[in-house]
Amino acid sequence: MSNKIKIFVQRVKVLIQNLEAEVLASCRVGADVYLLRLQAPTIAEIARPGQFVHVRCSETLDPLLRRPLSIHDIGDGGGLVFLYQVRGRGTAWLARQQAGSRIDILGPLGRGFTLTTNKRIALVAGGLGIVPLLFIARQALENGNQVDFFYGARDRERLYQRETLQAMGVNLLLATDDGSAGFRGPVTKLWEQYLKERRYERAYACGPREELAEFAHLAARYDIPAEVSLEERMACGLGACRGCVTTLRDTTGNRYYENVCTGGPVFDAAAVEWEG
Amino acid sequence: MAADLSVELLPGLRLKNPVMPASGTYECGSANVYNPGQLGAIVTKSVAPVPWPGNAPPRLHETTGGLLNAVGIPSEGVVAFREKVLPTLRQYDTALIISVAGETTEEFARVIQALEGEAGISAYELNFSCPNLGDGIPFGTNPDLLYQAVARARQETKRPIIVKLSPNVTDIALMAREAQKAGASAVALINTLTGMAIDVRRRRPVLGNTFGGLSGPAIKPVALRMVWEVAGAVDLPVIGVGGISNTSDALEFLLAGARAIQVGTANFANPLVMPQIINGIASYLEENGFSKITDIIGLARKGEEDWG
Amino acid sequence: MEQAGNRPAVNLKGQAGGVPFNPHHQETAPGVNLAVEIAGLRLANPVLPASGTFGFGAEYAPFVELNRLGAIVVKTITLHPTPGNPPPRLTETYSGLLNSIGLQNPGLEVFIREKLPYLRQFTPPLIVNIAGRTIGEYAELAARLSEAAGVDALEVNISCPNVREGGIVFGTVPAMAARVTAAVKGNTPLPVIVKLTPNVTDITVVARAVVEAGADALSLINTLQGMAIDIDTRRPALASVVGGLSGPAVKPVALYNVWRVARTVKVPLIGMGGIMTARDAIEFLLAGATAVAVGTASLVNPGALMAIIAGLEDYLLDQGLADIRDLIGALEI
Amino acid sequence: MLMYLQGKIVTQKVVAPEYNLLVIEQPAIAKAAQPGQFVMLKAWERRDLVLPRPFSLYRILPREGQIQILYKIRGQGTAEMARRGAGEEVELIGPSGKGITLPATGAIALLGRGIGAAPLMAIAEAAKGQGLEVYTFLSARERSLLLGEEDFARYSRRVVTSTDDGQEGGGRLLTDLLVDIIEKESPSLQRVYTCGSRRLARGLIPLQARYGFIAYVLLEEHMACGTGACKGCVCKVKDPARPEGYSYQKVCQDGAVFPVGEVVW
Repeated sequence: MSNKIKIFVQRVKVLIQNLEAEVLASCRVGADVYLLRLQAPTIAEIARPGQFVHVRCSETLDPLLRRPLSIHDIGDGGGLVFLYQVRGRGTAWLARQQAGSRIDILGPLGRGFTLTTNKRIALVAGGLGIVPLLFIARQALENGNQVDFFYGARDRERLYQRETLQAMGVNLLLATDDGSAGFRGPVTKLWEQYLKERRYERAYACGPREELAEFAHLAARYDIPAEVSLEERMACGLGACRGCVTTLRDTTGNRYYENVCTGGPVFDAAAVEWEG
Repeated sequence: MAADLSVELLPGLRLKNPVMPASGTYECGSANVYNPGQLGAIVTKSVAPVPWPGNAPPRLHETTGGLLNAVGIPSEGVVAFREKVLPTLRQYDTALIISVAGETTEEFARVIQALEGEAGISAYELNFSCPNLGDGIPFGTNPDLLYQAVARARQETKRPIIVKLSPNVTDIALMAREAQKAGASAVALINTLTGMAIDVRRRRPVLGNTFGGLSGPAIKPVALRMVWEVAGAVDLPVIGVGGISNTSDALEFLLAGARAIQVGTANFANPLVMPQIINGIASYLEENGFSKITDIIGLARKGEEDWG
Repeated sequence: MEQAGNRPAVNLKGQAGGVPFNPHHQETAPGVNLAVEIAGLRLANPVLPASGTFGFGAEYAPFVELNRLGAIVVKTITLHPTPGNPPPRLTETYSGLLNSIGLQNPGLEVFIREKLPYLRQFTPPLIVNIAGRTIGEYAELAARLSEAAGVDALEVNISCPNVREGGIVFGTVPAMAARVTAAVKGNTPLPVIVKLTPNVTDITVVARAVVEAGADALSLINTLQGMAIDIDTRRPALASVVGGLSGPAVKPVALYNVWRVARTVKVPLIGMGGIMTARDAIEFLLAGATAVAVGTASLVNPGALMAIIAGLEDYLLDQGLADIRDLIGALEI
Repeated sequence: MLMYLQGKIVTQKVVAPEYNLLVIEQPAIAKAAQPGQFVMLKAWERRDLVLPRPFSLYRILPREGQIQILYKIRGQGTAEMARRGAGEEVELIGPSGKGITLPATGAIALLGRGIGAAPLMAIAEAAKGQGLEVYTFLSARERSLLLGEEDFARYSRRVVTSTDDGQEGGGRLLTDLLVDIIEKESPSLQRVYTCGSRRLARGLIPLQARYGFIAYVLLEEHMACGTGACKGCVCKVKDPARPEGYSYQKVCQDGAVFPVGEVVW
């Protein structure tokens, strides 16, 4: 019937795992913002900054799909830390889970940030864009980098995890829209001031799309290799359904769609089509 | 200032708000929780020419996110309806839409004839799409038969005729155009999608009628798509119905171009849902700076031509 | 990989199956037959992935033992690379998923060169889903895939609009559906499965037309056309406005269509539409499907296919049945 | 009159494997409800479970402002209910249905199979309160599933039990046990109420004329609205006025109590 050719393929080490992780702690840190710590040592061990975990936010068929959450930090003893905002019914369910409950997670997924060693780097976070950047900050410091962490939000209350960042030893530079903390204005404006004086080996950003576009624009102008972490609605998280694409541009300027879940969520800022 | 919720559904028929029950899902005063006069309109259960018993039980089955029913339009018949039910319905201070059912073109005409002498009827809604009669392919899915039945009903009355469309068709816009050509004043869509469930233990269909009509939140995306299509294809007022369970759902239909909406299955889960939606729409308008509901009808279509 | 605090998470309440995922699941229990035959293909069990939700297989390899599937069904392949629709392409609805991917795929050449060698190593039959913009494209896809080693059957996606005929969807017009089927059939010795759309007045008319044109089997249903609007932006939630609805929401509609088509044509059917559990799968078998395809469930639970296979086995054992074929079309009215 | 109200869970306890007793504080419904009536209850926000579920009233406590529901965990809705605890809110529509009318004097018998015992408790309590004699007959698969036996004993002159495994009552049919009691004790039996088994209800039909009582069955059906709007929950009831000889009556509105002789079995 079929003339299958048996090819010997070396079994790739299975990295993506689907497991039930115990909630170690869950607490509210802002109006609708929660900090969640899960016990998932096998994922924590291999997770890289910029990667995400696909979380089942229900025990039933409602809501149906998983929700992607970027990894915020790796805690002691295999803890996996998330910072998220309640936006809908899925995240509302998640916020109701307390220490001891178990959550179905799938990960680590996606392409993480490109790391450097012993360099000066800039991290630019807008609002909850802090989520993946705290993790890379920790890793970057361990790798001997100097980290300028530019962090902007609407107001002082929305600058989450300031103490954690400070304790880590980053050079924390704040911006708020209302001037209640640090520079008054967009975080990209603040970064631009530093760009004029400092040379960064690499820059990384996460935040609202307009801010990322501006970040990419500045990085290009100052000729800094830069990466951004994007968000998109996802179904499978594994690259099978092609639901979560974003528009990229290749070196010849051709536009194409790439999966955010497997091709990203971290992309070269210069490759992202910001207009589309 | 409170936003103006009133809509002119049809020339000469202004509703105080765009929210009404879907036929067969609401009994005035049964769960005596509010005055039906608050609603934009009252829509009756379907009235048949003669008493109909309806289908054999079981008639209901809950599916994931939906309700499958094969009730089969039980009716006391138009004469009993006229004598016993209509006088109470007329008392409420709102529009009254009589849903009309029949198995043939003449049967629709007969029900309308029997009601023409009665005062207080704002419009007729023709229910062609009950999927539970016959072999599952109701005659409302055939464009020619639909045309004939509407045209025949049109001869009987000067009152507005709303045609309720079945979603179980290849091209619902075509059906809406046929209804319009035949003299319909408005279309309401969608009726239920035909579906089925099986009891795997007994290895039998769950419903006494084998298959039935699917309603509820599960079908909302299909209903919205069809409302969008029809509102873009015909120049007739569209009443949106299908899985509307809350304010947000209702707003989607209005934004897609529906001039009014009907709430069905959600009444079973929450008898207060219709007044809640009326209040919810008012809040949405105020919060988003709209002074009247007509400002948001069809608003999601803005720039439609650019989407290709 | 199992450590304190971590255990596999397939067995969720009310969810697929009831066995923890074990990629080295034992063979079918002795004395129970799960094998079925479709258009000359022997399937070790009646459970397949639905095209489009399973990528090219490799994506699910960590969670699904591909050799344990009834067959492998890959994403739709078009003659040329297809970029797909602009994002957003997905939105969740009540108990459903609305998608508008636009058949994104790398095209026939890349599929044969890069995806097929990987897929060839697995024992279950490989079913390749194809779509064309013209009848000629369907014919060419059929011919070229028939020459490629390792392809065991073609599934013809007739739910895409024909560009030349002003966007009319092939699958909604019986005569066009038949012409596509005949063109594929005339260009391949492989079994041809035609996938039907539910967005028609009478699916049995289309079913009959494609069977008369030579279809060896039918699969149904494809997605229902649906839409969602974001009330905050007041714009359609999907960039392409209309998308396909799948998931548990559509199951009753899918089951009804399978039941009707099973009573109309004699060819075997692959039933699909909202199957989340083994119980759901059994409903489709009872309605007359010879096999079932699982789509959205895999997006929710990547081990769903495995759980459903195990659940079918449990059902047979529990009911004292020896052969799954005894369930096919066994509905008593 | 039907009401749509929130109720607060006072307690919930497991009374047998898969059987729970739910105590809900809802004074208005507790005040208005009659034995044999039921409520529609919804205890979840999930959108995949669309409908509320009907439950008969096990006990009606107007003074405490409480109702009690004895239920079996059968599906996803009841499984959700079982997860709710004290202090949580539920949505209630009710009291629904016609309820029963007790005779002025004499005796009544209650025949409950399994969870069918649930609505009979409220009847037993009301009957005892009116000074009627109550004879209760309970059957189940096994001993542990004979629900509310002790409570029934408080309101009943006698409680007779039977289990399928023969450990109680020799596994005999409740109708046979009823006949035994009638023959032996000749109570002035006016009414018999039964719930939980169609066979049991049918078995009462021939006994009515022989022993001079009227038997009523409390029917269970899948319901959507519980208010009479959807016409989904019907049963066939004899109707000489119709050419078919029957008509469909709504269990939720015209029932859930029907004379056994009028139901088309």
